[in-house]
Amino acid sequence: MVGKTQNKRHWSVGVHQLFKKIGIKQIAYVPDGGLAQLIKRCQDDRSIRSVVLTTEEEGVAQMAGAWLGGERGVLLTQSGGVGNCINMLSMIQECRIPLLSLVSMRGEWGETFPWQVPMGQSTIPALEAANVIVHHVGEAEKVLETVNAAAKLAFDANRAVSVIISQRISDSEAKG
Amino acid sequence: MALKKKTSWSNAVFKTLKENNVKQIAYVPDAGHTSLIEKAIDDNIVKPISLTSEQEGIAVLSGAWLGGDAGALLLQSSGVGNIINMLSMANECRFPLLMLVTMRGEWGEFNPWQVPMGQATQAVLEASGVIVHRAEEPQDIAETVEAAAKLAFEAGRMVAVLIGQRVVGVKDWAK
Amino acid sequence: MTQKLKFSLQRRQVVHQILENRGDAAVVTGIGNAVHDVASANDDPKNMYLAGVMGGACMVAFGIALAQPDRRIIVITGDGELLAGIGSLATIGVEQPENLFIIVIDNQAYGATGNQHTHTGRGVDLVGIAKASNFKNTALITNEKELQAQIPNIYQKPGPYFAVIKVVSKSSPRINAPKDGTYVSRRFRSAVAGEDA
Amino acid sequence: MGIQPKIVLDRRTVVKEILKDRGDLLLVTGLGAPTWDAAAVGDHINNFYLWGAMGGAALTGLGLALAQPNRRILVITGDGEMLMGVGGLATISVKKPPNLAICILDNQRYGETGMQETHTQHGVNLSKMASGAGIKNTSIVYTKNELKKAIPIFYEETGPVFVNIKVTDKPAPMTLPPRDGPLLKNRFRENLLGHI
Repeated sequence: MVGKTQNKRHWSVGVHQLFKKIGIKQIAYVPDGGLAQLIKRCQDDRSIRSVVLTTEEEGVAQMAGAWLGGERGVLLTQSGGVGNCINMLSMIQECRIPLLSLVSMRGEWGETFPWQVPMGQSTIPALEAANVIVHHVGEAEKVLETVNAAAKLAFDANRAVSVIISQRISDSEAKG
Repeated sequence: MALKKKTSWSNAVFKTLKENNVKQIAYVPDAGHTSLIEKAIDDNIVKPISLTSEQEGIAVLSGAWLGGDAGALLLQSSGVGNIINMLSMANECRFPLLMLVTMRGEWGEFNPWQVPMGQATQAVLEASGVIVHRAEEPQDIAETVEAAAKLAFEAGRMVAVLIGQRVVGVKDWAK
Repeated sequence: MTQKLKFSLQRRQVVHQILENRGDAAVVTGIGNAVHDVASANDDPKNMYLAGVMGGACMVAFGIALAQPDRRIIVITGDGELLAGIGSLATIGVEQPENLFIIVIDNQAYGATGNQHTHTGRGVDLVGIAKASNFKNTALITNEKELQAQIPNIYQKPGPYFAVIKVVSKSSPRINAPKDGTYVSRRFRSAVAGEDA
Repeated sequence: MGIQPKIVLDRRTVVKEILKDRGDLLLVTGLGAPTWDAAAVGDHINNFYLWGAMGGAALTGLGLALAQPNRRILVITGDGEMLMGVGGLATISVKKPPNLAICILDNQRYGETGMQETHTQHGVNLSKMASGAGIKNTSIVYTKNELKKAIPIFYEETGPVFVNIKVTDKPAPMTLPPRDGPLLKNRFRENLLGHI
């Protein structure tokens, strides 16, 4: 299902290196095709604890706990999962806890599954309504710098920031 | 203090729900909806469904509609943040959906933690394609629910009635 | 169908007893009564009060447990809060954090919203769900003797641990716990992770 | 943890067996492979496929069961889908719909996203979770023989019933039923109710 399996030039290489450089110790995710390569790199890295969730809101809570305990983490989710997080994000906003999330989009560029479209189209407005700063990236060569900027905004300026990775460049083929 | 107001509007709202043939009422217990929930439990025809999380309610009411029952979901504004992904099913299939949302995090709120979600409620619903009506006066609630029920069940739309915290009068209650 | 069992334990006393000799343990509370139960024992900087979200207490504590592997992290929450995020138990059961201890104060009602019955009063067995979620260390506590027998497990044995304590369905007076999230979160982080974290 | 019996059942064969004599059963399927499994048996007007809404299949079944007390409702879904809405088991157990049956095709994997392991691969037991949630009639199926015994449970025993069927992670070819939501909804309701 992943067309470009473990491509060494894939953007996930640089993002994983960045995670290490900025001291990411926990990642949490519901498995997702769009971020499969990044997840795999993090799983193979013994310095990062990878946690599989039953639903994405658990990951928001876990990241809050990571920060409370003095560690940095990243939540990896598909756009559909964003719709499961909105209430839990109120804790992030209320406590002004840094939250970095990477969201792989469905329901936009070239989508062939109608059921993905409603949530895909409401992902960004829903995040913004929940006071999350959104960076959208549609070109592979810009993913790294965008995640880097988002990480600074999150961990140094104490904000909730989502990097939205367009379906155009995520790993998931438009299935159908 | 708020108790009397609450009872009077919930009587009228329950009557409206019945008149619109609502058969399933799903809810996560909430102080603002207490009286409506009790009426749903006591009614011989309405099937009350107590949920662990609000998103379950969207799925239940989708199934209800498939089976020929109209339904309503009673929730608090914070619960709106739990249903966003599940709403995509109602949106995609164009299921009618009627939600009565008691607001927190606005008028006279004392718990800061309720404010972010309360302030985001309407925007998040609208981002998900839900038509939002607000009711700020007790005497407007039943009429608004009536209009929302028509829009939901007759015109096949997702509609939320936000019942203002001013009406719900949350101050006397525990958080 | 609704169980009408009489329990004698008082929620506040129970929480005070558990936290009496907490040492350097950190505590995460669920919404509602749990906040007041914990705050009334002592407003310790190592308390994180989740005063306004349902279903997140266990996973917040889990994140802390990973970040602070040498410290015991105790969750004190209610049955309704736990149920709203019950899938977390499966996630934690898979991850097996040895320093995480979950204590559910179960009065079988949503205390915060008018004491409607939760599912636990109607046949839902939280301990059974925890066991099914791969928790090896679980307990159902219904009286003083069982409580006394279980408290050492929270402080002396490895987790993950899960206990349900059945208490009388009665709210206790509210305590003015700090409710500003930016304050409690930063106070907690300094106390638990140090000023430099 | 104890030694788990070997997983031998093939999901397609299982679903075919279950639906062989379906009568007037109403079927709800969870997203992904269960939807394709049901479609592979043959698209049916009494099928409602969820193509999204992960975590919602069993509860959709509950709403349908309450609306149609004289019909038998079967939900077929996957372990990952069920885990995402697992609190729904408590909601269903409290409601006790006598006509609702839930069947989990548990391959211990997230099939749609690259076959990553789910929690059921690591000691989480969904049928015990269901029984912890208060559902009295739960079972787990590993063998053909057990499957044979389980099929009447779906159709005849007082619900809610919950059967966790362990299936291999061998992928089956995609067989896609209609996915247009309004179409699925309208044909299901029209057939069931005589109107849309």
